Amino acid sequence: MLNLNKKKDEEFDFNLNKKIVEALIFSSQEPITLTELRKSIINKDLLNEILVSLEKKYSSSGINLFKVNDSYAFRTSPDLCEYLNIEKIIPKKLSRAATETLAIIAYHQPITRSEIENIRGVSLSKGTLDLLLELNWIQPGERKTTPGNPLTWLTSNNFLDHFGLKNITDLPGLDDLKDTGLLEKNKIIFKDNFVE
Amino acid sequence: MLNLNKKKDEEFDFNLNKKIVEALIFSSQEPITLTELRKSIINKDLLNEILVSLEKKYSSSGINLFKVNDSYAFRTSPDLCEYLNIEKIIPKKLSRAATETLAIIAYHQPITRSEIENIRGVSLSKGTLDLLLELNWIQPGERKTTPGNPLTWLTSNNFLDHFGLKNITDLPGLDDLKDTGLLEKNKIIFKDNFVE
Amino acid sequence: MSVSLDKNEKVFSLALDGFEGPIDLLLNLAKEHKIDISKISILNLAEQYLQFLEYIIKKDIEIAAEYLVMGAWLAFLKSKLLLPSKINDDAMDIEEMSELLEFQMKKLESMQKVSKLLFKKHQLGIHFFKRGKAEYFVTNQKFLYQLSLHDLIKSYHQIVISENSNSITIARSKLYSVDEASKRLKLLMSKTNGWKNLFEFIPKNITDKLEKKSAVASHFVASLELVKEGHIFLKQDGYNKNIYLNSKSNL
Repeated sequence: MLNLNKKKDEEFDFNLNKKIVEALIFSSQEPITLTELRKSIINKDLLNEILVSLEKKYSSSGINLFKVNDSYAFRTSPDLCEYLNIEKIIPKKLSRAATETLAIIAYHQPITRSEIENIRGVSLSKGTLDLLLELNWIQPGERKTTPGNPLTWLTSNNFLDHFGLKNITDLPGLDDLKDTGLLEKNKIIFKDNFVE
Repeated sequence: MLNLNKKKDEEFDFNLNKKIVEALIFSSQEPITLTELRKSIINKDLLNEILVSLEKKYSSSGINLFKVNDSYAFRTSPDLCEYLNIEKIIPKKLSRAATETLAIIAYHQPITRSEIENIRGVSLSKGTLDLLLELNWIQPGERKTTPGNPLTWLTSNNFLDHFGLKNITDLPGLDDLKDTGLLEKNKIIFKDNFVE
Repeated sequence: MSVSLDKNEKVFSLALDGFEGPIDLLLNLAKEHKIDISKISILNLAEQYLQFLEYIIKKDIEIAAEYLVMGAWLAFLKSKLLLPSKINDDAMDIEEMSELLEFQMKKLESMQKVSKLLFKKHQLGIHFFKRGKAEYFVTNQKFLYQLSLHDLIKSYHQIVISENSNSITIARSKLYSVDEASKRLKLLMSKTNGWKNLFEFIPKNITDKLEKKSAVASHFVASLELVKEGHIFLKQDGYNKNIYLNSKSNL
């Protein structure tokens, strides 16, 4: 009876420590070293056994436990490479020009290229609209009837999806956010200061 | 013999698709929508069954499958929070105005700015909505059809993800509040009623 | 109501930092006396609140403004409660008003409670964690560029702000420039003979007082300039007397 209890305790101990190791490897940004893992678990002696057990657990999963030198990391299983085209893509921040252009199109659509340039006060490089088009955030609208028949730009449905909006009119306007701090102005107004 | 082969094929099919779903959810830091998952797997009909099976597989692991509205993500098990010695990003402590405003939006959504102000009895201070928007905890909903077409606010999926909620009905204490009628919005002391 | 002024002072000075608004304050006053909101005496509460208002008005009029509407409302409620009920013929009767106030307080209290409940929950990045490093598939290309709604709105608002501050149009000045006056004087002097009063050269069509003054000033400055350049002579018989101009070629 005593033995049974002891065995249960040991099992619980092993499982808890295993869960901790699993969670640590999962949440670590870089492959995590044995030293670090040992530091974080309660029962240090179990570490090797735990790692063997984890490797086995994940061996037939979509994710495998990989060992790099003395560090461990979870990575997508190489078996899946024909189904999931894994690429090293580094997430990027959209450039300021692209963000501003997208914002202007969103708030002023339909709008022509030269109207965008007027608002931003600089000319638009060709790549900016191309990038937004490639990201499927904008789409061409109708041509204007003004001379030269310039093309107008609109935001796409994908744009609404990305920002979780139902309609383009649900985009918060200046009035909706006027006291939010976003619109802190330091506007100086020049006037004829001569008073009699 | 033929039947056995068919069964084996089916099993293989299920396991392969399960591995793909597992890898897709595991690889992403943010929750992945059902739509996206469906796009990536070969046998679309299996998706629901696969998700149930994955949830079970990970239920006693150091990592659990979390559901956020119609999206899925792997997160470390909340049971382990006292053991994980991970660099935590402790957010700036939110002001009382911000936490109350967040709660009001969460429990009353969709709700307009002036409705929030009515409940708190003070006007929203500068930066409150902006901060919640920056944290990506709130998002604009549809505009009301009442005069002025005020914008409504909702909580975002990121809010649910942050607090480990499956969906908005999962909010703590929601049922009690509903039963006591405290979530009704139409009664207002100030502004409209207090005229003269 | 047995609240000593001393205690009031303490509670109320705390109130300035701690309370967000009138309902919040009422709620705290009620709690201070450990009263169930549903059994609250609106009359007592109104009295306390008005006491607070009196105190706060002396201290900080700006903060007091936030609390004034509620104060007025409570004063009204108080007077109604003190008066015999038969006179009560208002559209919204007194019970309804008390109920409304009670509801509003309960509502705010419930929101304060749940906001605490919410933040007691396990939070991502503090109690549980996401995967440390994402892997990217070609199929989830949309994750390539991360742009939040907040980024987008902020960007637009910055454009609007800078647009507003850049495109300030400076109103055309109504003032008569020295340059203008100088050109005018040269032209007129070439067509005149003998000494002429400076005032005769001021344009007659100016009605605006300020503009007229500026025209006189600039014509005078222009005349000095023309003397310096050797085009004309100036003379003035004495202090505060008229100033006369004569063209050099006419002498």
